[in-house]
This record gives sequence, structure tokens and C-alpha cells, in this order.
Amino acid sequence: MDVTAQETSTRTLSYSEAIREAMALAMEADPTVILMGEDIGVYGGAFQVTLDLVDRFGPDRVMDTPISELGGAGVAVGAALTGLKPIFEFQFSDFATLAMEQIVNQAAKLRYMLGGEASVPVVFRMPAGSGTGAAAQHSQSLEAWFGHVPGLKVIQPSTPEDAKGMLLAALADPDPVLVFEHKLLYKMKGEVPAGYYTTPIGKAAVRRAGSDLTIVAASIMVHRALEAAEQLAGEGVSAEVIDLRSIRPIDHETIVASVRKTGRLLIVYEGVKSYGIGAEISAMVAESDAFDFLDAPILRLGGAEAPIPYNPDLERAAVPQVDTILAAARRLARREV
Amino acid sequence: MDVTAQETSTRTLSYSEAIREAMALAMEADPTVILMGEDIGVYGGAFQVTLDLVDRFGPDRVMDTPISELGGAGVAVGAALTGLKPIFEFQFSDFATLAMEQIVNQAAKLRYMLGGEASVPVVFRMPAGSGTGAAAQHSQSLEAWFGHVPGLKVIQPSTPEDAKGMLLAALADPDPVLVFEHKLLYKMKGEVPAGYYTTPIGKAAVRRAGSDLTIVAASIMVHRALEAAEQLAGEGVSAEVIDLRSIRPIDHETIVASVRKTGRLLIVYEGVKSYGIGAEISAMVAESDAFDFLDAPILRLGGAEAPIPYNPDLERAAVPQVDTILAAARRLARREV
Amino acid sequence: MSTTDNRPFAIRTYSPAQLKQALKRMYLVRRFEEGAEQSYMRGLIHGTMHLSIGQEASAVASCIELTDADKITSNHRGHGHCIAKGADVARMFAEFFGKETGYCHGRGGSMHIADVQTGNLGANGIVGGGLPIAVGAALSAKRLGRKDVTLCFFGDGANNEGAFHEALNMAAIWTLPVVFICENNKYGMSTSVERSTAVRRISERAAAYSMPGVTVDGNDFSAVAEAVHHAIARARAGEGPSLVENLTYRWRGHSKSDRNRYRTKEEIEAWMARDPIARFQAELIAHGVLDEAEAIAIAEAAVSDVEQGIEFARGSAAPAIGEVTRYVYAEA
Amino acid sequence: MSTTDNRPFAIRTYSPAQLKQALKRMYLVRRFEEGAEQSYMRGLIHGTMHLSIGQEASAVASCIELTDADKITSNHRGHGHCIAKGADVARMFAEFFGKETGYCHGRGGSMHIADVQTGNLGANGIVGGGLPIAVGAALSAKRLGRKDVTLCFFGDGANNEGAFHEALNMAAIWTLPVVFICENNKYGMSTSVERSTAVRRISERAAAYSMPGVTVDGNDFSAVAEAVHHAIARARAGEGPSLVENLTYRWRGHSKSDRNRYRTKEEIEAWMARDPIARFQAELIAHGVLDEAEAIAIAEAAVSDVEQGIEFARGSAAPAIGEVTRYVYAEA
Ligand SMILES: Cc1ncc(C[n+]2csc(CCOP(=O)(O)OP(=O)(O)O)c2C)c(N)n1
Ligand SMILES: Cc1ncc(C[n+]2csc(CCOP(=O)(O)OP(=O)(O)O)c2C)c(N)n1
Ligand SMILES: [Mg+2]
Ligand SMILES: [Mg+2]
Repeated sequence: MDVTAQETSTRTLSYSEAIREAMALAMEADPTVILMGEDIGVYGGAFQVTLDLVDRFGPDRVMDTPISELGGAGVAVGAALTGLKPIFEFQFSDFATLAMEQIVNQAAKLRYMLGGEASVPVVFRMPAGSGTGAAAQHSQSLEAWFGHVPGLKVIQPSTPEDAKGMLLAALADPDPVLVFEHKLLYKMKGEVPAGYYTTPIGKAAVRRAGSDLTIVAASIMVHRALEAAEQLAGEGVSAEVIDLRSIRPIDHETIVASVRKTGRLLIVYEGVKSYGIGAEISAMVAESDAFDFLDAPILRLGGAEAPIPYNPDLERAAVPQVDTILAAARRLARREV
Repeated sequence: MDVTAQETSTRTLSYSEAIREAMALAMEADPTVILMGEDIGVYGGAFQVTLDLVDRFGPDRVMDTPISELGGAGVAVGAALTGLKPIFEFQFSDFATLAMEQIVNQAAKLRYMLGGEASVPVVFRMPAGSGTGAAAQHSQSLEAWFGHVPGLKVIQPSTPEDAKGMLLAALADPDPVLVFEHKLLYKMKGEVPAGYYTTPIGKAAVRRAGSDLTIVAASIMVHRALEAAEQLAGEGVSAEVIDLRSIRPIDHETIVASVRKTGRLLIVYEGVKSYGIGAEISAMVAESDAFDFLDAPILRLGGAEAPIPYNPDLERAAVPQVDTILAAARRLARREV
Repeated sequence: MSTTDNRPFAIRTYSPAQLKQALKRMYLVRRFEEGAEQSYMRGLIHGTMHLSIGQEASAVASCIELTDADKITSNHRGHGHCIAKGADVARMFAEFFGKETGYCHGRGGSMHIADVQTGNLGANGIVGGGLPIAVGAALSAKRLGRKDVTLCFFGDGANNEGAFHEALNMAAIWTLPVVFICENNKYGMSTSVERSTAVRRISERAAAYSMPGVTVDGNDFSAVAEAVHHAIARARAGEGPSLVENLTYRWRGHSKSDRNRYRTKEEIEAWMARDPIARFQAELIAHGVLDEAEAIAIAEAAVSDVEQGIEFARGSAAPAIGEVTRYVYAEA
Repeated sequence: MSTTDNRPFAIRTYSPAQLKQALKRMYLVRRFEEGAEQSYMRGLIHGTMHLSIGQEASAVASCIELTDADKITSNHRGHGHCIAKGADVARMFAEFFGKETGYCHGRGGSMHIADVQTGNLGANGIVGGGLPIAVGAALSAKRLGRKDVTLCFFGDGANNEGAFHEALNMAAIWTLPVVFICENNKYGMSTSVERSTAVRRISERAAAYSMPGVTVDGNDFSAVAEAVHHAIARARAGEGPSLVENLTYRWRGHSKSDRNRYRTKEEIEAWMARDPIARFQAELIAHGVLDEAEAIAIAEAAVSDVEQGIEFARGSAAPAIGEVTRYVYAEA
């Protein structure tokens, strides 16, 4: 990342503080940026991400919407089409099920249907994932759906630094971008550069270099994978951990290069395993020139084939954890698959 | 299939006639079966699938709904929960984008959220696919989304016989089933057994046996793949063609067994290539014991990374055709990938 | 019936046994939610929950004349509806504690609490999610020639969802036996009705569907019972749906994450002074349905049911950890 | 202004040049759609299309006082709106013929016809899809301090979509400069307003959003112009949205697959007798805005524009076959 001298100072911020800082920076620099969403004003957002922004920017720019996800998303699309740059927060990404029409048929396709004559620079913020005891309708990880939709960009930052830099990149993008934020990450702290910077959309990040196997992980799973990799190192297994970061476009080069080197691939993600993002990563590698370098089957560790259950132990068991990642990585390293 | 002697008579029916026959049989046998949808009554449905059923069963059982996809789907869910067996027709499957909430959060999850105490025997009929010049919002192939949702079953019959048998199986199923019907298949004719029979959900069909490579194709692509396989045979390449038929659950055994035999896999589907059903099939094989039998990268031939364009030549170019299947199969057979 | 009976509707319409059961249920709702809240505070329950303390009259009065054959659909603030419809607090606690003995076998929790046996088709985590489902339940009744009605509970916030519009319209054009009950507690989370809804009274929206709409004091048991009674009668008579708006108030925050920045202490206190339970109890005593001692006994019975319920829940077994995918599909 | 001016609103409000342009546009809509229909029949156009023949007054009168800065959102039956907003029929035909010179560079076709330069944000294949988008356009105008208004065209069928409810509610609570224009042609595809909509007049639903609602004869140019004029004035004055319902009729079937089983020949003929173009032309002549000869000249000019438009379209180049993925994302 390229930041100027005066901006290289970094501070420790939480993931949600980093997002808030990005929004505030953008709103200060560009009067067309507005925020929309349910209870993002005085309530501060269900996860307190917008917090006090309404006090700083006023209710005309931090707009509480009625509980109308389809209409709200559509208003954001219409506003983006005509001069504003809205950041629309779904209170939970599950509620985007109500707005698929506007996201998929309108936002994603308008530029194309109009032959390039229109632009829809809208950002949808999508709090996602399980682990909060909120059960089946408030815990989904639906990012794979949107990866399947040309016209959208879909990102999933896993650190505070990226949460800020990728959101600023999303705002600078002339096309609609969905940002999937794992709810359990909001309180995670990390170093965040001050000032304005963008982290490019479409680039994965190698978070740990390794030579025996590649673990591609997304969102919160990056941290679990890193923990597993640390333990694997103690066992003499060198795992490379790649943070996917961008679902659409996906970083073909970084992933394929890593697998060419290690010959083994484990993909870790929270969404339901089948038809999830792991399927695309696996298939991409299996049709790439890394195929000939594969020494073992490609393993996916995804969410259970079930809705997220309420009971906390079941809920934990429904998605990959450090121990299950470790077990899968060991099986892969030892070629017990 | 096991049909009794008196029922073994088959007739040539179109795909839509076969669906209609299934619906009529079910309605005659079971007074709780009702049809719901936009313009399915006197209009006969946008694709004339329900045609004259309203004359036979009356408007109380062939219910025209207002243009309210979310509410309509939800009414079907509530009715299914309380004693009826609704078949809900989306006029175009694209409009299910308005009803994802009810399909995904309610229909798919109710049994689970209620710990097995509820059942939602609803069938959603989903006319899908391109080729009719209806452009970006009326031509999508979104089946992969639903494959990603535990609690749903998702099928995609490719022949009139299966269209009838699988719809009857869907109606006999206590869980919600989505039937993806390619619009270009409606007029396709084929032999259809008379009387009641069911074609199991979850089983793929080997449509043509072969030894050099496996082509897994879905829906209309089965026919294109068979045409390509015929030409390949003339070139000395023996292709096995598998009709996927069921997306969720998927038939792991049949597909993996075929790849174990042929060592090469080409997957052909109309939906957008990335994050589509081909990704799941590829990943499933790459993590199976067929991995060691693979002689070449797994190829996917899916839809373009674009909305469906209006211009007919572009529209054709946006999805696999016989010639592109042939080219891909040749490359795979010659290991030019 | 005497024309000079000036007693409140509920008193003159329902038997003393019914009225006492109603009072008991109101106490049960209150004590159940306090118990759940404490259990949450003590870390025995995870997740979040939405308490309806202060709204008990709306739930219980609406359901007073329903049988198990009648259905309700509920929302995220659904404990009251569940108890009002006849659920057992022990199995409710078991659900909150994530146990296999819970109504949802530990898979659902507070937001999906249901009791299909007593006709409760379930709370719903999706605002507005239950509205079309209720219409579907009413369609079943009509098509299958049953006489049951469906009561559909939802909040003021839900009235701005497209699902509200589509559901009410379909219920009306098909003349279905459903009663839409809007529990207007002034806020959808932090957003007031004034800021979210382009009409003064939500019941005015009934006109857009040619159905009767009425607004009542939702903390007045009898007023709610009367309005819903007429709506149910209309539904059972095949005359179609109605919309009843119960004006009420939740004493607690929206959920566990609420800083209460959108409303004043004074407002909360003013509403707490209008406690629907105290009011209903006083009315019952005033009209001789019960005396102080009986009232105390009912209140104490509720306390003891709740204590026993928590015991039952704590002592129950959790689901087997290997059963994450159980109940996804019907078992063969 | 004299208080004794009893001429129709449009005649006394707009200049002869404006009125003549309006007549020309009505003819253009009619001839354009006939041309498209014939081209379709001759296999020059594929796909489907929704003709608005019979509804020309609604589109053209609604847009008469708009400038290019004002916006419209349109629906699947959108050719009339597009022409009314000032689009060039040659580029429209080019789009129908799938050519690179078309408004959407051949990617959109009839259902997505748009002309962003003249403020037409596009037809829409999704019933109700344009309603929230129109509200968003009005939000932009308000937030950015612009004076433009947005007209949102939709059909009677769309009024039962949840998007209608959510959009009208938000437009009202935020007092946005948008005019909702419901073109009620009695049917959504085959389903009559009576069978689909629980209210007699769709404009009555405006009350559910505390906005003015009015129903006019949609085949009466001046009546439409007057109603929309007042709604626009209200919007520009910062007083918020309105709902205008234009009662009209489509002469053709819903689309290319219509067997017309849901309506009678008599009904169609009765409405054809109320041709909005003939009526407007007669009115213009009666009030001396133009004479027969001028009217004929205008009609002929439309014919010639359409003929030239088809020529232009046929002669234009198709998109390069390799450019399927062009315009999916912004070009770098
Ligand atoms: C579709 C959807 N949108 C948003 C939410 C988040 N949410 C849960 S409850 C609630 C407020 C609901 O307000 P209201 O309907 O008035 O019910 P109340 O909580 O006041 O009882 C919100 C915004 C949700 N669960 N579902
Ligand atoms: C969401 C959605 N549902 C259904 C359709 C199919 N459809 C296209 S036009 C139409 C009828 C629309 O009726 P109306 O709004 O009255 O417009 P009209 O065609 O009468 O001009 C229908 C059902 C669609 N395009 N989009
Ligand atoms: Mg409320
Ligand atoms: Mg219409």
C-alpha cells in the first residue's frame, strides 16, 4: 500500500471503527456520499458501526430508512444512478433476501442493459455470519450468491486495515460493490493507517507464506486458518495462508501460483459448503495450469448443510473452527484423503 | 422406472404437456393440491403450461395471484404449512429475486427452526434460461443459488418424461422443491408414460455411455451435449453424457463413478460460469476418490460473465452451444488444456 | 342479554374461568420474560431476545377466544403470543436454553419459538415474514372448508414492508379468514412511527384494502378483546380480513443492544404507569370476577410455573452435537 | 389570466408549439409501435414487446412540461414514455434491431429502452422495479439541491407489488419531488384490476401515504396534463409526492403471446372508439391551435420519421460478437 509520509501513522482500531473512519473520510471529502439503512442514525446501527455519524453529518446524510429493504435498496440504486454515492447498510445481510431484485436485476445489470450509458456507484454493507446465537435467519453467509452475478463486485475484508481500505476502494468504484463484514470481526482490533488510502478490489493477500499446503480462507476464517497454521508449523507442516478478500473479481493469479508451489489446497469458508465460494476456488484451480501440480484432492471446509442452529454448541459445530481446520489440514498434508 | 403393465403405454408429449399432465394427475388424486401464480388461469400461463387447467379444476384451485411474488410465495408457504400442497409458478424464475425471503428464510428453514415440528410441502416452478430474446431480466439461470440453501431440493428435468415424473416426485415430497424448467424445452417432444409414476429426486441419469471423457450437463445443455457427443463419436472420441437432473441433493455416486472410469470431466451449464453449478460438480469430483483418476484439468463451460444480452447473436454467444461444447470436449480429449 | 350491561366487553363476554386464565397468562408472559432476561444476564442463554413486557394485554386479549384449531403467526417479539396461545413455559424455557426438550428442539431459540400443537405457527426473525404465511394459513382454512381463523401479529415497523401490502391485498381480494394485528409500540427499533410511516394511524391503511381498520388502546384488555372479537366473527362468517391496531409500549429496550437514545425516560415512565396487567386485574376485581387473594394466588402460580420451567429447562439434555443436520429434511 | 377562459387546461396552458410537438409525439408513438410490430412479424426483431397503442395521451401529456433535467422511470410498456421524453425513434429502432447504434448498444432491447440524455432512466422488465429507483432519483434532486422532478410510470398490476408500497411510503416521509403515474389499463396481463386489487380506484391508495391521489380519464390529453401539472408543481415546490391514475386501455394484447381470452371484442372496440390521438387532434383543431392540413402534415412527419428510423436501424452495425462482456463493468 502506498501512503504518503504524513499519513503513515497507524493507530489500533477495531474493525468497526475502521469502517466508520472510512465512511467519515469519504463523507468529508465528497458531499455526494450518503449513508442509508435501518437504525443507523441515533441508534448507531445494530452493530454500532455508524455509531455517532449522524451527530457529525446530520440526518440528511445519515438516513434512517423504514423497514423496507427492497425499496430502500432501490432508492439507493436510483440515487446512485443520478448523482449520489449511497452506502446502504443491511442491518443483517440475511435481509438482502428481500432486496435481491434491486441488487441483482437493477444495480448489477443497469450499466449493461443500458449499453454503458449508466453507472450505479452504490455500496451495500452486509453484516454476515454466525456465532452470535441469532439462529437461522440472522446468521447466513450468502456471499456466494452475489459472486455469481456479473455486474457486481463482492469483497470480504478480514482485517481493520482492509475494512477501511477496501471500503474506500468500493466508494471510488463506479460499479456496485457489496462488502461482507463478519459480525464477529467488528470488535477485532488491528493497525489501521490514518488518512485516505485504498486497498484494491480483486487482490488476495498472502497472510503467511508456506510451502507444504495452501489454505485459502475468507473473512473470519483467515484468523482461524492462521491459528491452525501456527500449530501446523509446530508439527513441521508449512502452510501458506491466503486471505481471499475479493470474491468477485477473484484473484486467480495469487491462488493458482500458491497451489503451483505447494501442490495442496484447502479452502475454508463459513457459508454452506455446497455451491459455496469454496466450490468456485476449487474449480478455478482444477481447470488451471496448477492442476498438474496437485498432489492431493482439493479439500473444502465449509459450513454444514443446515441452517445455523440456535444451540451454541450446535452453532459452533456448524461452521469451521480452528480444530476442524487443523484436522483437515493434517489429513491433506499426510494425504489421508 | 417401475410402472404397472396398464400404465406402460407411452405417448409423445411436449415438455409442457408432460408438466400439465403431472399437475392434473396430482390434482385429481389429491384435493389439497392447488396451483398458484400470475396469469395461470384463463391466460394459461406465460408459457401456456397450465393452459386449460382452470377450466378443469376451477379458479379456486388454479388461482391467479396479483403481481406480488413475495406475498404470493409466502401465501404458498403458509398454505403448505397448514394442509394444502401448492404448486407456485413464478412467471419467470427471475422474479423469484423478489421472493428469496420466503423461499430461503421461511420455506427452506421452517422445518429446521421448528425442530422438525413443521413441514412445508410446496413446489415452486421456475421457468428459466435464455434464448427467447427477453434480455437481462427475463433470462437468468439462478439455480446455483438455491443449491446453496439447505432445506430446499432443486431439480432440473431435461426431458418430458422426467418433467412429469420429477414433478410428481416433488409433489410427493414433504419438503420444498424448486423445479427449474428451461423455457426452450417447453415445446420439446418426447415419450411420456401414461398414468402416475415418480422419477426420484437426487439421481442423475447416464444418457449416453462412453469411455474417454465424461460430460455432465444440466437441463437444455443435455441435448446440446448429446449432439456434441454424437459428433465426437465420429471423431473417435467416446463421451459419456450425464444428465444432472438434481442439483440438491446432487448425485455424487453417478458422477464420481463416471469420472473414475473416463478420467476426464467437462461440465456444461447455462448459468453464469463462476460460482455456478459447475463449480460444485468440479469441486465435488476434485475432493473425491476420483481425483487420482483425473487425467486432465476439469473443464467448465458455463454462461458468460455478463447479463444475458438482447441482440440475438450476442445472446447465443453468451451460453454454451453445440459448437462450443464440441470445441471444449476436443481440447479436453486431446489434453490441450 | 341485557341492554343495560355497562360492564366492559371482556367482563360481560367471557366466563370467569376464561378471564382468570387470561390474567394468569399475562402474569406468565411478564414473569417468563423477566426469567429469560435474568437467565440471559447470568449467561445461561445466549443470542438476543426481544421482550414484550408492557404489551401483555395485546397478546393475551387477542387470543382469548381462540381454540387450538385457530392459528397465529407471530414476530420476533413473540413470547407473549406464544403463551397467549397456550404454550407451556417449561418447554419455552427449554428452547431458550437450547435444549432438545424445547419447542424447537433447541434449533430455533427465542426468535423462532413456535408451538404447532396449539396453533402457533411460529415467531419470525424476519420483520413482516409472517404476514403472507398467515394469509396462506387462512387460505388453507377456506379451501379445506375449516372454520379456523388466523391471527397475524406484527409490529408498527413491519407495516412498511412490502410483505404487509401484498399480504393484506391478497387476504382482501380472496376474502380470507385472517385478522391482522398490528402491535404499535411507537417504534420499530429506534425509528418512530412518525419518522417511518406516512400515515398517522396504521389502521388507516386498511382502507387501501377495503377492509375494516380500527385502533384501540392496546393496554386495555377489554378494548383489544372487543376489537379482535369482532374481527374474528367477521372472519368466521366468511366476510374477510380486518386490521386491528393495538397502541402499546415496550418497557424494555428493543433487544439486548439498545442504548435507548431515541426515547426519553419520561416517556418510558409514563407508559409504565399504564401497566396492562395491573389495569386488567383491577378491572376483574372491580367487577367481582375475582378478589385480591385470588389475584395474588394467580400471580404466585405464574411465578412458580416460571421457576419450575427454568428448572425443567436447566435439567434437560442438549441436542447431540452430531445432530447439526437433523431436521433439515423430513426423516425417511 | 382571464377567469372566463373555458378552454381545456392544456390548450390554455401550453404554447401552440408545445401542443403540436405533443401531437407529433403521440403519432410517433403509434407509428413507432406499428413499425415495431410489423418488423417483429417480418422476423426482423426477436424477443417480445409490449405495445402501448391506445395509451399515447397518458405518456405524452404527462411529460409535456418536463425538461431534459427532469427524470422519468418507465416500465415494460415503455416506448411511449421514451418518445414522450424526447427520444429519437431512429435510435429506438436501432435498439429493437439489436444494433450498436441503439440507445442501449443492442444489449437492452424493448424492455430496457432508455435515453439517459433526455432523462429517461429506463424501461424496466421487472414490474414495480422502477418505483424505488424513481424515489432514489428524487432523493438525489433534493439532496443535491436540484429542481428537477421525477415522473414514475407504472401499471395497475404494479400497484400490488411490495415495491409500490415501500416506494410511496418513503417518497412521502421524505417529501420527495416525485410523481407516481399509474397507467391503469384495466389489466395486468390477463388479471383485471377487480380480481387483483382490493380497492376500487388505485388512487385511493394515496391516502395510505398521506399524499394526494387523483384519477383521470387517461385518454383525455388535457385531463392528464392538468393532473400531472399540479403534481409536478407540488413536487417542485418541495411539498412532496402525488399519485395520478390515468384510466386508459391497450388496444393490443399484453405481449406477443396473448390469446385475449380475458376480455371481449366489444370491450376492445369500445375503447378503440376513444382513440386519444384523434380526440386530442380534434381538440387542437377545435381550439384553433392547428388546422386539418397541419394535422395531416404532423401525422405524415411521424410516418416519415418512423420509416427513416427503420432504415437507420437496418443499416446500422450489430455489436461485435466478441463483445458479450463489454459494458458489464465500467471501462478503465
Ligand atoms: C426484514 C427485517 N428487517 C429488519 C430486521 C431487524 N429488526 C428486527 S426487529 C426490528 C424492529 C421491528 O419493529 P416493529 O415491527 O415495530 O416491532 P417491535 O420490535 O417494535 O415489536 C428490526 C428493524 C429484521 N429482523 N427483519
Ligand atoms: C416482478 C414481475 N412480475 C411479473 C412480470 C410479468 N409481467 C410483465 S408485464 C405484467 C403485467 C403488468 O401489468 P401492469 O402493471 O398493469 O402493466 P400493463 O402491462 O398493463 O401495462 C406481468 C405480470 C414481470 N415482468 N415482473
Ligand atoms: Mg414497534
Ligand atoms: Mg395494466
